[in-house]
Amino acid sequence: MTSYFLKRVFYMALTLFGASILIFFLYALTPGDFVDTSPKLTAERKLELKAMYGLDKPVVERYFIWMKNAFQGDFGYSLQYQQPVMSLLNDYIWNSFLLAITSTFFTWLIAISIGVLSAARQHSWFDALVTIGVFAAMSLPVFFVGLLFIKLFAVDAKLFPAGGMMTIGSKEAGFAYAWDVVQHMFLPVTVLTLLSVGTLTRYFRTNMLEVIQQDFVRTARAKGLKEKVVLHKHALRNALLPAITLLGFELPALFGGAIITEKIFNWPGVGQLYMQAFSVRDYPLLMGFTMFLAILTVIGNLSADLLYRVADPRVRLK
Amino acid sequence: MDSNLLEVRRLKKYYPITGGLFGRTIGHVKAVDDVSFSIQKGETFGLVGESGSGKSTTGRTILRLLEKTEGEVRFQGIDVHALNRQELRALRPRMQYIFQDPYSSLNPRVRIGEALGEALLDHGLLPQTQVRERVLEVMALCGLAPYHVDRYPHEFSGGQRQRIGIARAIMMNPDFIVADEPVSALDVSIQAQIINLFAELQEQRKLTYLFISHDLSVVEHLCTRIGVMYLGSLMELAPRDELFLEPLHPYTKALLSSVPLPIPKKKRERIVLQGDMPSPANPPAGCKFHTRCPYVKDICRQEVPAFREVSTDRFVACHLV
Amino acid sequence: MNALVEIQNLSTYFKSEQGVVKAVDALELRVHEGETVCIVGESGCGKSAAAMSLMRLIPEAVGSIVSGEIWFAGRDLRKVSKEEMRKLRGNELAMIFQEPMSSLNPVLTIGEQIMEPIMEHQGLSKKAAQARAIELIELVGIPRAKEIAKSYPYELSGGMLQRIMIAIAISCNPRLLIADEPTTALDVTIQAQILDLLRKIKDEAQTAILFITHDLGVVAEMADHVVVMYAGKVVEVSPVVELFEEPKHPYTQGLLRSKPVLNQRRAKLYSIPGQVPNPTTLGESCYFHDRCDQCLDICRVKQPPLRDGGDGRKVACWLYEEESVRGQ
Amino acid sequence: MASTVSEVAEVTRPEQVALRSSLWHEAFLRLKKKRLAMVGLVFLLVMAVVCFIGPFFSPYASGKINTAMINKPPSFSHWLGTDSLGRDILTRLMQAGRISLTVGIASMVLSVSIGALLGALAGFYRGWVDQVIMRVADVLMTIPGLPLLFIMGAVLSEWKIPTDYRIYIVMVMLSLIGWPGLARMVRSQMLTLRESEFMQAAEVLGLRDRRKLFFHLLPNLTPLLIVVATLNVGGAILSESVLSYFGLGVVPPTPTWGNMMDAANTLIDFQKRPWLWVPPGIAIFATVISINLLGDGLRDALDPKQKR
Repeated sequence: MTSYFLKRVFYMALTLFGASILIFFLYALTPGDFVDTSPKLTAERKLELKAMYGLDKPVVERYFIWMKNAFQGDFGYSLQYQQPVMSLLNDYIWNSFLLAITSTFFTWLIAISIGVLSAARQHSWFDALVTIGVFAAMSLPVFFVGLLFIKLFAVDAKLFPAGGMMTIGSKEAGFAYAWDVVQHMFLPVTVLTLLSVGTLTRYFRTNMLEVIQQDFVRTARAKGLKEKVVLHKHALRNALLPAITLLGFELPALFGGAIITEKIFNWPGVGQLYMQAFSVRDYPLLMGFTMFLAILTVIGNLSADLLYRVADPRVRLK
Repeated sequence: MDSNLLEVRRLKKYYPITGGLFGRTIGHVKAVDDVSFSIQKGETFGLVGESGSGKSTTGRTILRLLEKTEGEVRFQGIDVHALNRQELRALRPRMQYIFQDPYSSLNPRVRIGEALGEALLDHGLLPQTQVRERVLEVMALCGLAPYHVDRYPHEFSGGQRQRIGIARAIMMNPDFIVADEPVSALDVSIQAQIINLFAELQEQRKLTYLFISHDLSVVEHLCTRIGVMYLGSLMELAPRDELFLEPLHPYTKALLSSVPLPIPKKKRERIVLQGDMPSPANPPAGCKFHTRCPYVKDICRQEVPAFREVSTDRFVACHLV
Repeated sequence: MNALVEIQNLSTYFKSEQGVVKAVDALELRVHEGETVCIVGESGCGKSAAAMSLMRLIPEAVGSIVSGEIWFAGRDLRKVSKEEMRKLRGNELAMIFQEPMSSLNPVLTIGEQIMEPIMEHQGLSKKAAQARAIELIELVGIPRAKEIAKSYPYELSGGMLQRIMIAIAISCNPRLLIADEPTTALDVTIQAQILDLLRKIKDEAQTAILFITHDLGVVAEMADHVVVMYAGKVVEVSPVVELFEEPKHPYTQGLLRSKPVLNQRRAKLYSIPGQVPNPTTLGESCYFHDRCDQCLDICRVKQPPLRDGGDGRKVACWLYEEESVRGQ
Repeated sequence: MASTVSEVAEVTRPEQVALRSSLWHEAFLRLKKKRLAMVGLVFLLVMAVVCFIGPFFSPYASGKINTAMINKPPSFSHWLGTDSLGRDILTRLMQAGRISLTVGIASMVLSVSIGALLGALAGFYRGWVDQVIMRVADVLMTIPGLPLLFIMGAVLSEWKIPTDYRIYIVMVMLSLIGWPGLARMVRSQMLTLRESEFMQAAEVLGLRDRRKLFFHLLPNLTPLLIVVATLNVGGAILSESVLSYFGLGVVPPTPTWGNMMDAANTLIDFQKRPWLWVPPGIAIFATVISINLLGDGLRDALDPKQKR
């Protein structure tokens, strides 16, 4: 167990090292940066700024400086916002998290319920409907659904606000404030849920159908247990087990923000911040955030693995 | 001595168990633990034992489908584990293997005719033009119809698939065949057909078999000499009549008395062994059988009994014999 | 004496890609209190399907019972409601299976799995059920019962798990125990242990056992009565001694002759030629006719009925019919 | 339950004396029975024909700017209306479909070739080859796909690539993020196959490596590759559309479904002229769902054992 863990950590470090090289050089080799593109600056001022940000040093040296700082938790300084990247991320990340955690909750709720239901009613019209729904959800282009929803429900029907996190100029507090946010959350959460629910439902449906074919489910029925117990206790527990791994993989999505959705709904999260940074070529921010995502992915993979080991009695001891 | 086709000397196959901080080897699964026997030309040597006794691993290590840990395997005087890849490949046609599950040992996407003929081509044993003729001939010998040539494995029943497995093994005219539980997956009525096929082919082609099985009645029917394995080691080795009529090792006795006979009312005094076979990763000290032996003595717990010849051609590893 | 189980004309059909499979075809079966009846036959003969039909556990997706009556202790199980049937299962009717490894839920402890039917059917409290579970584990001959109750299935060997399955099955003192190839996946020495245990249960609790197997040796050891099945049909019913001494149906004869027997050496084994017919293309003939070495003309065109010979034996074969009946 | 099912499987042996049977033909027959997959297949064929041949029958195929017909809603002469330059939306949609489908298929071919080759190499040779390939794949998979695509798209804009070439670069980008997952899948399949009993049988027969690889291993990989390749086209079309919508992929004047939707970035077009951006969105959705349905049907048809 420990040796396995150490090996995983070693590979993690190796992978992150590779990722950092990839990220850094992709940006470093790109002509033009924030300083270059800014039309207001004079040539001397540009050189001055470049020296200040260390942009005049050789590429390899810049990489090591960047890495050294990253190890100390410093992912650079956003040129656009004039703030450290980490504090910037910290300002925006919780908004993303709110959106992501809510939609994750609904996604799992729906996927598990549908999975169990279709196992109970195999080969029914319900099951057929689920199959089509799943494929539809898996095939949706995010930005299009987002736009369509805004057009239909916000612009035309005026049921929900079109974007943002709260009504502009609103000075509400307490419950009224919360309600305002919930209203703003409704559309983006719906879109996010719709996007991820397809894959997860399909996963649960397949898992449940597989599990209820197994011998121990037959045993549970032969014991005269109620069908509800057979499905919820015996079958679902086994179907959930491999799914625990997925929770780990959700990690980067939870904190990494839903880039496109946030952009479309103008949600003040890291995704939105990221897309902004693109338009002004704020490279330190882009690099910092991308590296942050890579770290989250690696940690997510590792925790997925560990979670599975904790959850499954068969591998727990080994 | 020179009539020995195969000689296995002190063969060991250990699998390392890794653990600890740096994945060091902290122990071994002793799948095959110091096994010695020889097989004479033209005989059928049976290897019996329960699951986990290491009989299949022995068979696979002999043909070098697995690399040995220690010991020696000599086939017609050639040290099989000392050959390089080319030499081993050249030796392959002379010793073949028949698998327990005929389905998984056939490539699902290769037609039977090609599966049977490919080795002849690959080894350049026959020109392309004669391969098909040879395939059809061997198929007929094994009870398969000519139109089966273009079929895929999934189109056959279990018994027919095992016929294909046998046909593939004898295609290159081998001298020696390891048959690993070849009839265990088959129904009784089909089992009899395959057992008879084994006997017929042996007679016609002077084949030598190493027949691995857990079914004592099948082994008794087919084999001339039999080795009984337990936890990776041979407990007893004897010619058929001696072994079945007068077993010496307590394990052999228990094994024989456990087999249910299709004779109702026949009351036998039966030795029902207690408990399970211990794990081969952690075998008991002394005699490996002592934890379940009804006649266990103190010495059995402390000393490993030698595998010794007690009378002509009879070997036993037991302190009490 | 009234039979505990009396199955009449039971047919269960399976759906398959090639068509309908008559998995169980007009089955007749009787099990008396305290008696062991063995159903013997090769794979695909419908012996397991018969047991699953009796438990009413054939999944809808696989097939369904199409006709017949299943009388159990005075009730037709085909007519009781789903809920009532559920209350019978695990309670008066219990079942154990071939693969003990996969038949237990890998993520629940052994103790919990034994407690479930006790709490469900006998309404015992959790604590009482726990105590009863430990008692049962000891009863089936496993030492250190308290530790075992806390362990998970993967920590135990196949033989131990089959004992646990038996403990679960007998937890509510069933009147009928169905054992579907309970020792097929086990080694001979372990098989001997399990057969001993089942015999002990039968003797002590007078539980009737319906034992399904393909192994004639096991049949000889366990059965009082034997039912031989071939391609979904019962071909012979007989008390065990008579069956082995004087098998009547050519299939039974062939089976007995083709099995090598310890210490009875033969130069060559008899083998039944050919193979089991494709169940989707069965016609009006006797299903065994093309493999039978005593085949008559009528066998090719008409199925023989299962005829009671009056001596407690039944056989479905034209050889034992009167000349006048055959001629029709 | 499992035993009753397997019992049926055991006895239902096709004994009909069909002459030379073919695995591909059997698979096709199975596919034909999957209604949803066939709907997907037919739709895709129609879509391809319409996109590639349709423009030839359109009077507006030249794409000339028509100032008199700017931003007109759907009418009899312009079924889906016209855009801000007075071009016919339906014709643009078909022309864009050509590009989107081509990009999807081309990047699939590229990523499947790279992925299958590298995965097979890693799985067959193992050792350091495996280590190097899989570590590179790990790195690429560590950065989530979309951000990576955005970065590359942004870099692309900076390098001032001529717009005509961007379409090729987009294909390369898509395959670059597509291959690692594929390679990993092929590798693990390869490792499983290597351990399979029929490969042991091949070893017993003393077959050459070349024969083992080309005659035994690769044919067993093809069903998986076909399924993955199909599903990959859908993924590529989706990614391309996102990228182009944000101006980081294929850029005008080359039309794609994604960059046609750029119209939605203008407030007035978005609110008042949905015919500009809704049709391409629906085209993407319909194409991708068809591909997914087809892919799922293929999975069942090519490997009937895997799923019931």
